Amino acid sequence: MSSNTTAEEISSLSFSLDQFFLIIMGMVVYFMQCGFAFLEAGAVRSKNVTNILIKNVMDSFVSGIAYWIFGYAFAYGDGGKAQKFIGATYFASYDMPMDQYASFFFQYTFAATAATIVSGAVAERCEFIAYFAYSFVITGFIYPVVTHWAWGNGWLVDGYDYGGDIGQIAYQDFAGSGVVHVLGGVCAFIGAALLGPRIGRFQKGSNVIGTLRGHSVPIAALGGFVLFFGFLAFNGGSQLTISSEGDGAAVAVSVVNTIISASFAAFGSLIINRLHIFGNTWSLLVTINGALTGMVAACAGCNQMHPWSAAILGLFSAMSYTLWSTVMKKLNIDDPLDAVAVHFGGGITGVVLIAFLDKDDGILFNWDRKSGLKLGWQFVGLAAIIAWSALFSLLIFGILKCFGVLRVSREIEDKGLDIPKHNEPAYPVEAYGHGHVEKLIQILETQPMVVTQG
Amino acid sequence: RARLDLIEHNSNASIQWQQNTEENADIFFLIMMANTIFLMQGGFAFLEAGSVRSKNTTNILIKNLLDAFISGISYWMVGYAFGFGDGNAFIGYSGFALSGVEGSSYAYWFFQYVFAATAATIVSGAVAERCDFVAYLVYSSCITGFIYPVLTHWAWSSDGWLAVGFTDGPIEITYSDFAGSGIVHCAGGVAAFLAAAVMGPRIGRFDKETGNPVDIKGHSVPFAALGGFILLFGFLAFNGSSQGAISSAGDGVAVATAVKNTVLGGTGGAFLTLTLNRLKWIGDSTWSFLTTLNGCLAGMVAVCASCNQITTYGAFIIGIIGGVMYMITTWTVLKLKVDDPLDATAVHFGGGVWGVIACALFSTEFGVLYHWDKRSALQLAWQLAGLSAIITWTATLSFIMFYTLKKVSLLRVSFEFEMKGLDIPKHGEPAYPLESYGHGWGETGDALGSMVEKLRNKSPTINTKT
Amino acid sequence: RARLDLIEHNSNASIQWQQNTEENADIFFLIMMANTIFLMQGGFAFLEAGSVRSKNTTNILIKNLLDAFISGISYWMVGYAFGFGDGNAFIGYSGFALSGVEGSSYAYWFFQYVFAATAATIVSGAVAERCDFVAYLVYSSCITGFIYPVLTHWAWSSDGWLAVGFTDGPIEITYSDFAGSGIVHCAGGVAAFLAAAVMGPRIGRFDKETGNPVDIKGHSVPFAALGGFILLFGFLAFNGSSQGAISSAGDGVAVATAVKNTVLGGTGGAFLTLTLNRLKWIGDSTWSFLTTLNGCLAGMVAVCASCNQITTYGAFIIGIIGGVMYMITTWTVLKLKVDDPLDATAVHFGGGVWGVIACALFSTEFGVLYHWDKRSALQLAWQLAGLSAIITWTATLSFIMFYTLKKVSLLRVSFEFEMKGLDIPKHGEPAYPLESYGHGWGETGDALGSMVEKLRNKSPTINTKT
Repeated sequence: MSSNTTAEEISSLSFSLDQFFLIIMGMVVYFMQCGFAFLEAGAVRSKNVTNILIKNVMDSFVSGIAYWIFGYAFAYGDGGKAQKFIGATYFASYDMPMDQYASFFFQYTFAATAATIVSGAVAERCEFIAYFAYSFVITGFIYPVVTHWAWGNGWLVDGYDYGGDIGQIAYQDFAGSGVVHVLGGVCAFIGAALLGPRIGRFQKGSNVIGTLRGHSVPIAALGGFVLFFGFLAFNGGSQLTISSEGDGAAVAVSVVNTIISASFAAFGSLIINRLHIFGNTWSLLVTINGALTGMVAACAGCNQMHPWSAAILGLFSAMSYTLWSTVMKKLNIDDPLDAVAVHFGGGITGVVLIAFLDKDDGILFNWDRKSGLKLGWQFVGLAAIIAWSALFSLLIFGILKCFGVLRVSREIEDKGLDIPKHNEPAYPVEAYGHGHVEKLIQILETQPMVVTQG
Repeated sequence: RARLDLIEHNSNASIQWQQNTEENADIFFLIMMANTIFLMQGGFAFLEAGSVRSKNTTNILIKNLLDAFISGISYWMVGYAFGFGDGNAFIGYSGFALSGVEGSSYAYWFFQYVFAATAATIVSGAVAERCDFVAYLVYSSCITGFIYPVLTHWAWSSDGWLAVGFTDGPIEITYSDFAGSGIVHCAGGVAAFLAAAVMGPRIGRFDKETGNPVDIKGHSVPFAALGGFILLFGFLAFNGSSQGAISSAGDGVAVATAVKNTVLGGTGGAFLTLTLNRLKWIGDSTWSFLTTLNGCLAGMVAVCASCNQITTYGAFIIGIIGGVMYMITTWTVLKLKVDDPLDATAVHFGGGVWGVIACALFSTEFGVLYHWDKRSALQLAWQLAGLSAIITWTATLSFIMFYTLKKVSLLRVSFEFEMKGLDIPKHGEPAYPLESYGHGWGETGDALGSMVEKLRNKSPTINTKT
Repeated sequence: RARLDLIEHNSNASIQWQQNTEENADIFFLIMMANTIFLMQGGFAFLEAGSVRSKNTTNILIKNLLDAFISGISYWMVGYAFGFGDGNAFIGYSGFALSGVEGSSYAYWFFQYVFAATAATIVSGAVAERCDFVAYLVYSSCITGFIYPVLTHWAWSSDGWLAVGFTDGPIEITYSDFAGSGIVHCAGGVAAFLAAAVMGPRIGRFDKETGNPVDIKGHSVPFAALGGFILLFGFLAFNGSSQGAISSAGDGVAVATAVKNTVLGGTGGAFLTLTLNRLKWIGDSTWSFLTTLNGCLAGMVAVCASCNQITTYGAFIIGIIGGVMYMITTWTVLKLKVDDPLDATAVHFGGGVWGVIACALFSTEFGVLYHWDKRSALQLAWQLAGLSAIITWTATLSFIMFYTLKKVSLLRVSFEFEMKGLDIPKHGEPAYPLESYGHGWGETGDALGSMVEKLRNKSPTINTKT
């Protein structure tokens, strides 16, 4: 009798711990919205700051509605006959058992992240209505279906049973290098390509690329720091439970690998950018993007790697970032935030390299048919995700373009979006200045200080 | 026999272990959540800093920084004792300066302390740009040391009169306010409104002749947005943690429900205000960022009271109406010619009042909309009673406090300081010292640098002095 | 019989489950807390970015960003092995590059890693605006890879000589430094002081003729404040998490005590410095924001060492004296003509030294103020011994390091770079590119815009176009 009650209490405590884990991790992931917002706000010109900020605020709320009404149902509902492909219960959380709310919240924060990746690539020229449309479709449909494939009960997570020694082989993507980041990166790519570059970014008939600097490096850096904070929860939280045996260790391994991969990616990109052909400077923004790429790449298998594998992964993702960043420029596609290079570049690196670096059955550790098939499945998953998200984002951005609501008018783009669209200039000139005599003016009044060496 | 003994021993050890673990898990939960709520001080600081003019930025930042620490002293010394010490139905009176409070309650103290700090910090937005620093020190200690703790005693301690409620036959009615729509936000909003009303509007806020409001813009939207993002992050913890524990059966579900409903409440508020403000007859036909942010906060404030016991669509609807309440309150405050630079009254009072009422309507347990019976009617009545008690108590005490401060001329800074800005005379720290800007590398479009150079050399007629 | 078997089976399963849960809960606790501490990198970054001139903002930001990642490499490769690998009383030497370290220790690695990153990042404030980037890369890897790990081995690993201590009859004395007042902050402060001293003051910091210090203001108080708020958030985790576990009996209470005392330590420090700075003879008679923030941090640093074993008022007093130590150290550093732009030495060295001593005075377990006996006297002596060992070790190694860097001319940037700013030549990223400001909509009070327009029309020599 007492033993039974203990067992009950035990399972209730386990359950509570799991819920606690999901909620606190989900909250930190939710805070990544802030990180993306500031990374992007710092990287645009001051005339479009309010515009990018409101987009990022609305991301979490557009996905709040879309993911609540449709998304979670498609991703984690019961699909019946179509189970391999899509789920179809729990629309608007109807009939959803109470014990799934924590999971709903956690998955929702991931969906919001996938949507917010795009807003960087379309910054400074995207129409506000278009933004609502694509954001709703991504979090309500495109992303949930892919999560159903890879994390729900879909065909990618089921894989195929090869029998014998090999057994089940399936697509592996722990925290979503492919599901979240490649998908977001592809949508960002299509969005940026259909929108066309910002005015002044590419000169016709010459290879000159205009640098349209962001207005504030510190604000971008703020976003970077917040993102790193969130990313550790993003990857660690993907374990989803904390109460079963080995959960703690898995979470810890994921976090450690994330940080090591990011360290090497940050250094890799710092050094690459110091080379003469790239920039010859110690660039902060490139380093931040590099570190993010490393974290994106770690998503896929950070729970299944040795730390030194994470180091290798980091170096490869630094190269991948540089490569994709260059490719985007060559293609004359204007991605103000390098969102494609970070998320697409990092994502595919992660998805592919995990087939080599997995400590149990990676190609480097286990050179056999099984690891080969695993690599095959990674490619299958990657191709499916790319094809799916490319198709639907092409559709949605294409429709928006046809109706002429994709891009703002030339005048508004030239003069800035903040005032006509939002009536809130980011830094209203009238709100600056004060009435006290300040030192600069004193210095100007008297003889300016002459400083000499020595 | 020996085997049986061993099993019994194990079983006892296991029960002991379970108690330990539960206590530890609860404390861990409280500390982690409270720490996130503590960050909300930073959120309020930046929301307010971005919404004032650059000449008063340091002033508003130091106020928000000190909020955390003034409450540290006053809530430690007296607040916690008034709020959660043993006492009568009206007030507690034991555990001053945490004496006699056990180690296992420290986590709870910390958790309640961050709530108190939040209640106090709401006011600083409404009095921004003109409040004297001494007045600020006084009101901040009073609110966290006395006004707010007494309210928490009424509603959240086991012997408070609102929490005890009354019984009518088999029906037991207690005031229900999960995360403090009434206690924290409505009280904070009332204090903010009275402070702003007693203090009077900022110079130039209302046109002297026509009386129409003149927009005074804040100096940095990104800072306000930063504050907003931090507040959203903190609000999830604020509402989720109000369960107060994680180890008992059902705690996890309650926390998850609260967090999910908070998100949807915020969503409702945000969309409603975004859309209303876009309409020509109500807003200024733009997609206003700050209005949306405030609407979203108002929605989250409104679900505070009931977020553990409503359905998902209920939260969404409460959020939407919270947004409406925000719009109405803003409009009313303006009509009353009260100047509230941050719209703190509209967000916290408007959202809070509606939240307390909404709890009696939407609660799946006893809501009027689900159970149309005597129980739900009495609950609604008791919620309204609680609401009026909170408003009366806070309004009376804050009015006395602010009016006294005004009479002894400590409430408002001098005309000159207000015109020229508070940062330099009061704090000696201009937010953006001009001398620290610029660099020597001759940049594309470095107009300012070359202009200064030119002005200095060529045209002595332009006087850059004040 | 069968029933007994079943019960025994259940009981074993339950014990198994308990062990799992304990391990998982501890790891969850460490990871969550360490992640919050990780955000302190952002806090330091913005505190420093706001306190330098705009021409060096990118430079200081990248330094703080890389701190996290340099430590990631060096602490992974060697630091953790030196600190917590098996070895002798002086240094550990196993587990390089985490080889042979089990999965269950990874959380502990991550936790120690964020501490190491914090220790390294303290220095970057003191050398701001003039340190060469290569020098920075070198000192940062040395500190996180060797200097700091050895200290942690002494004090925090089970076989370090400070942690083992000595026995005198029945009395066992070990060095007590809960969250690292000595190990992290005092060591970081010493390294910062030496770096600043060897590097020399910034150009124009001390008047050439009179030698009086000239104030060089940071470019943005809000950014410094942002950093401060993040640091406060992180500090609660920093001190709370030093318990290192949450699953054993008493862990929860210890964590809660630590957090509560940290709040009150910060409160004490903040108030003391706020008040002192307002006095005419000591400060500059203003309510200075940055001084208050630094005082508050100094108070939190001071309670690090003992926050799990002091009373609430003890924490408050330690915080107050921490504030005094901060004021004294700032004054001393200035008198020594050492230029520490962020007051890193005053905050971390001043607060840290006092914290290590305060632990021996205020601890309820063995403090001199509570137990006036041989045990407490020996404890005080051992704390002082630990302190001098930490200072000597750090001072010697950092002096050698910085002096060598100076001799090979890698320590400081050139005169021209320092005058004109580091952002453009070193990083190619001015913090606020002028060309990216402004919009085309003609705004109320857009004085700058109209002036530029005017000048452009009148004097065709100024070319503001790209």
